[in-house]
Amino acid sequence: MKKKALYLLFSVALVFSAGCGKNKQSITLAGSTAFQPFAEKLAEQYMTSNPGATITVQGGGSAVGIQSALSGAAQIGMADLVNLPPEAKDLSATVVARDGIAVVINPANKVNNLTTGQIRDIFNGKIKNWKEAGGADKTITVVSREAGSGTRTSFEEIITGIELVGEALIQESNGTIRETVANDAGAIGYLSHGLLNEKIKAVQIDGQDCTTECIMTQKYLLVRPIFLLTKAQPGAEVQRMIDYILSPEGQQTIQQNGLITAK
Amino acid sequence: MKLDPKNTQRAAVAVLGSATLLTLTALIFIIVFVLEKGLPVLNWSFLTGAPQDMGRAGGIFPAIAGSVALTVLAVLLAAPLGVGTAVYLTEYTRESRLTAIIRFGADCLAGIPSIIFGLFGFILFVTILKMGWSLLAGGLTLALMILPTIIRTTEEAIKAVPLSYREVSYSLGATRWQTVYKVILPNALPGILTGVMLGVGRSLGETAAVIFTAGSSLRMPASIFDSVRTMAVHFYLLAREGISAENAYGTAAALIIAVLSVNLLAYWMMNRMVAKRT
Amino acid sequence: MPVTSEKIMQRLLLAVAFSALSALLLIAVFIISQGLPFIFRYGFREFLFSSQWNPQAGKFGIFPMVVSTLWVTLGAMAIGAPLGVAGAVFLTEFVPRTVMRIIKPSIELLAGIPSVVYGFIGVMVLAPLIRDHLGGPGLSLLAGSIILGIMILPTIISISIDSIMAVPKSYREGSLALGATVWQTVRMVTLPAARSGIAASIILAMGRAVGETMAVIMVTGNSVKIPGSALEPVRTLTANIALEMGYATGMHRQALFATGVVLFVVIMILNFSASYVMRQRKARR
Amino acid sequence: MPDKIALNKFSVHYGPDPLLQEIDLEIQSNQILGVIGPSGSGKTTFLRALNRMNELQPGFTASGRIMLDGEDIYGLDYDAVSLRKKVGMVFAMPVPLPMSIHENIIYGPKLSAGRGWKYDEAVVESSLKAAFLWDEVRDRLKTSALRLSGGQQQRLCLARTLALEPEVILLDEPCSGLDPVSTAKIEEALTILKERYTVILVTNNTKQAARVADRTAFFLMGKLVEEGTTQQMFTAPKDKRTSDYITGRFG
Repeated sequence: MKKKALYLLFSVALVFSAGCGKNKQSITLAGSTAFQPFAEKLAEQYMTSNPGATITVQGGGSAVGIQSALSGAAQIGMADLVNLPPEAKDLSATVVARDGIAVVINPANKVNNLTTGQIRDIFNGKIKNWKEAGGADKTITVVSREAGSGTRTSFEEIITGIELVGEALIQESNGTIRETVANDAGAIGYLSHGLLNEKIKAVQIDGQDCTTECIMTQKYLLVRPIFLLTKAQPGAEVQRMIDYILSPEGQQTIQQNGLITAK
Repeated sequence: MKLDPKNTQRAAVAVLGSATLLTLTALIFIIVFVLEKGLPVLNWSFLTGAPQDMGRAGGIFPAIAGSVALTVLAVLLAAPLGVGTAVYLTEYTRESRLTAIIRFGADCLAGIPSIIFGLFGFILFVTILKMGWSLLAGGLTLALMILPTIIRTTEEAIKAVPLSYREVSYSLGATRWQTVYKVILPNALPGILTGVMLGVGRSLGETAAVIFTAGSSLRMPASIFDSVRTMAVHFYLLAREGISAENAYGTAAALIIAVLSVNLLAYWMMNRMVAKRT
Repeated sequence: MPVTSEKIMQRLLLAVAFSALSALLLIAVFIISQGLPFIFRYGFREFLFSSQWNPQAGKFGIFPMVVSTLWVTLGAMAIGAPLGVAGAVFLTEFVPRTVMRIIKPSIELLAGIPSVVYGFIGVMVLAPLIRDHLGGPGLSLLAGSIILGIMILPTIISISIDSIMAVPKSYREGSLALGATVWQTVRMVTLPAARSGIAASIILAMGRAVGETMAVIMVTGNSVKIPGSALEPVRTLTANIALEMGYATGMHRQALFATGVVLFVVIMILNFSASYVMRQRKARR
Repeated sequence: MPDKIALNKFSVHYGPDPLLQEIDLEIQSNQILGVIGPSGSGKTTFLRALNRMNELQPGFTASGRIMLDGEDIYGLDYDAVSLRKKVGMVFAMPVPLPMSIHENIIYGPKLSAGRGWKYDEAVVESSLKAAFLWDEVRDRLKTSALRLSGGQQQRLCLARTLALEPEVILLDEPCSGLDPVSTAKIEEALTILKERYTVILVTNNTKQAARVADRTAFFLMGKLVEEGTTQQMFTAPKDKRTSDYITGRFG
């Protein structure tokens, strides 16, 4: 009986003490799953050189990044949208990196080059078989991201005129697009170019390779920015973190791990 | 074949037996699949080491700590509430509109998708109550999720305690609560433990609600206000983001072994208790 | 002393008994307040019965998701419920108790395997099997039903075994003494007596099937389309919320909460019909 | 000598159905009252009314009065829990709680002992001795009570009731499932116990009432037909129904 009363007291105490227990020294980054791995890497390095700091990195997606930066749940929100939504107008946004989007197919597929028009037709469902795009006789499995995803929004805004075919498989992250395309010989998808590996093949778009050089020289079309969002007047600690990410050391980390630097 | 009772019995045994076999095969396959791929990765430094390079290398100790802390917290919060509700429904009140409503509420709660718990926990605990992504917010959310399971199983277990035990207890001058505490709960304990173990299982395995409320920070939690990443979330991120399939399987294997040990421990304790009484 | 502490205990338990209900109400109020205004603004029929889901173009029709959720859940129950109840009956009635005492905990252990592991195995093993042998992209309605059907087995088996074991031995002995076979006894005596527990296990399992999110996202392919066959990819209501919530703002976000409202209503309807069926049966007895 | 227990126009209903109708009866202390009657006559309801066990099941209502030492046990402020400590009960089927012999005996005393109070350990030995069980179990008090034989279990239940040190002991067909040897032991215990307690023994076995009861009451269809000394009841019953039942014409 006593034990039960204790439990209850304990849980009530937990709830009430919740508001005052937050550690003021720590910085939380939250949002874009595309940038999350890079943020974790950067946080790891930042904490090594600043032993006093505590950086926590959370995913959730770009909308969570915006919401939590607005509500204060995170000091820094991460978003990978081409155009920020109206809610974000009160936040100060900094571009810390850019990301190329690669259109990928299964390595077994002999197709190497697609035009913007072909990509549009494939994702619209007008081209349904690889033989219509210069490949073998095989049904195309279109793989796309969920509506609202930064990668998808950017992809559709740059390719223009896409109304995604109903049969398209929807996968919720770059990693899952890669796995799905790697497992299905007829699949086509798109993902952050930093996550390309040997299990999938990036096609040339209008004759341009998806490489860092082509992206830097702006020959490659599919590129989107990555924003860090803070309250209009970020604290000194927060500003130091952002400054670190923009510093040569931070930018080098970003580039080594597959993103393109901010400038 | 004639449909006499004997042949029907044979047919029933065959059908039921093969259904059971199919079930066990499917379930064993999953365990073997995970262990086969994960056991080679498992070693002491993997279990006790800190992750490096986002989990591509290093160990999973913070994820183990996160899973254990979150599950313990959720069960500590949910078990008293769940058992208390079941005791009230079975021992303290007659079947009435009220009990029907409470029971219906529990059933509905059981049906709420984890993603909705996640959204709810994110807005209420993380944002409005300003707990942030934390053990506490995750524990509270998970506690609500496993509450109905504990209520339902405890109720069934309490109903299975013979009426005569209650009568004897009352006739010896016990109050209602004394009867519950000394006779009913000890005898219903195996069933209650089943419910708690199902709850533990669900807490350990939950991903959607946990990411939204406890976050996915890879650091060791220092207090209940710190964000944690559970083994399930770690597995999900490693496997789905294609970070490291090897370490993902290692994490899943560790998780399965952890659940196995918790179960074995619970059964050992339970058997000791039952053996003492009979 | 005992009288007052007894009173306190009674009050305390009454308060505790409302915990589940108040949690439910809190969640309901919260989800509904976020989602219902959108449904009114967008139009109930347009939202529920249109097949156009294109958030970028401001089109929010969730009919395909409603249909898919029902199919996936039905499929999972068709696989999981018979297997689970059959397994429970077999393990309690036709197998020595000692064997059952070993198998039951092992099955309960499976409830602890994260749904993402089930999902992952679905992607790695089941989807390729379906793609190679039955056709389609593999990630499909069928894959979702099978994975969910397996996932709910531990819940059904474990709780059903408990309730079958709780049937007094004297019932069984009475029936066997009248010359019934074990199977007849199971069918005529044990199962009817254990019905409420078995039904509870199925309801809990159905709840889990409707509400499962991660495994479903991984294996069903998530296409917004009314499925023409079990081999086509589908998107459930839960998947719709979890997939897009991370990115949704404004109208889109409200539409996802509105999806939550629909999901909530679906679950309420399932629960109402389940408890109605159980009451009907009881009344007939 | 004042009556230990007095019933005054006492009735029990289950829903609309009468189970006991307007019973008037006085019970003296230090005697065994045998209660006989065919099944369904209200014997058990009568017995369970004396320690208010009926009310544990929903649907039972009682009217009239039962006085214990001059106090109405159905009075508004009379506490049922303390009543049950004064009026102990042994059931038809032996129901040892699933714990050790020792724990079964001290279950009742421990409940009333409360925090910081110790029950008297000596009660274990004295109550087991009074139930003629001590010699059989003295070496295995810590083993489970479920391992005892049926007869031993029933004597354990008697000892468990005695450990409460009640004033009245109610027995509901305590020997119905027992062998003659166990039955004899319990009957022997009862005749000794009546020196300290008021004993009410419901039995289906009229010969048992004849053997041990000082007075006997005959119930039929929820009514008390007749009550008197056992000798008078068995030799010269006033009511024809009593003699028909005793001589075995029905029942």
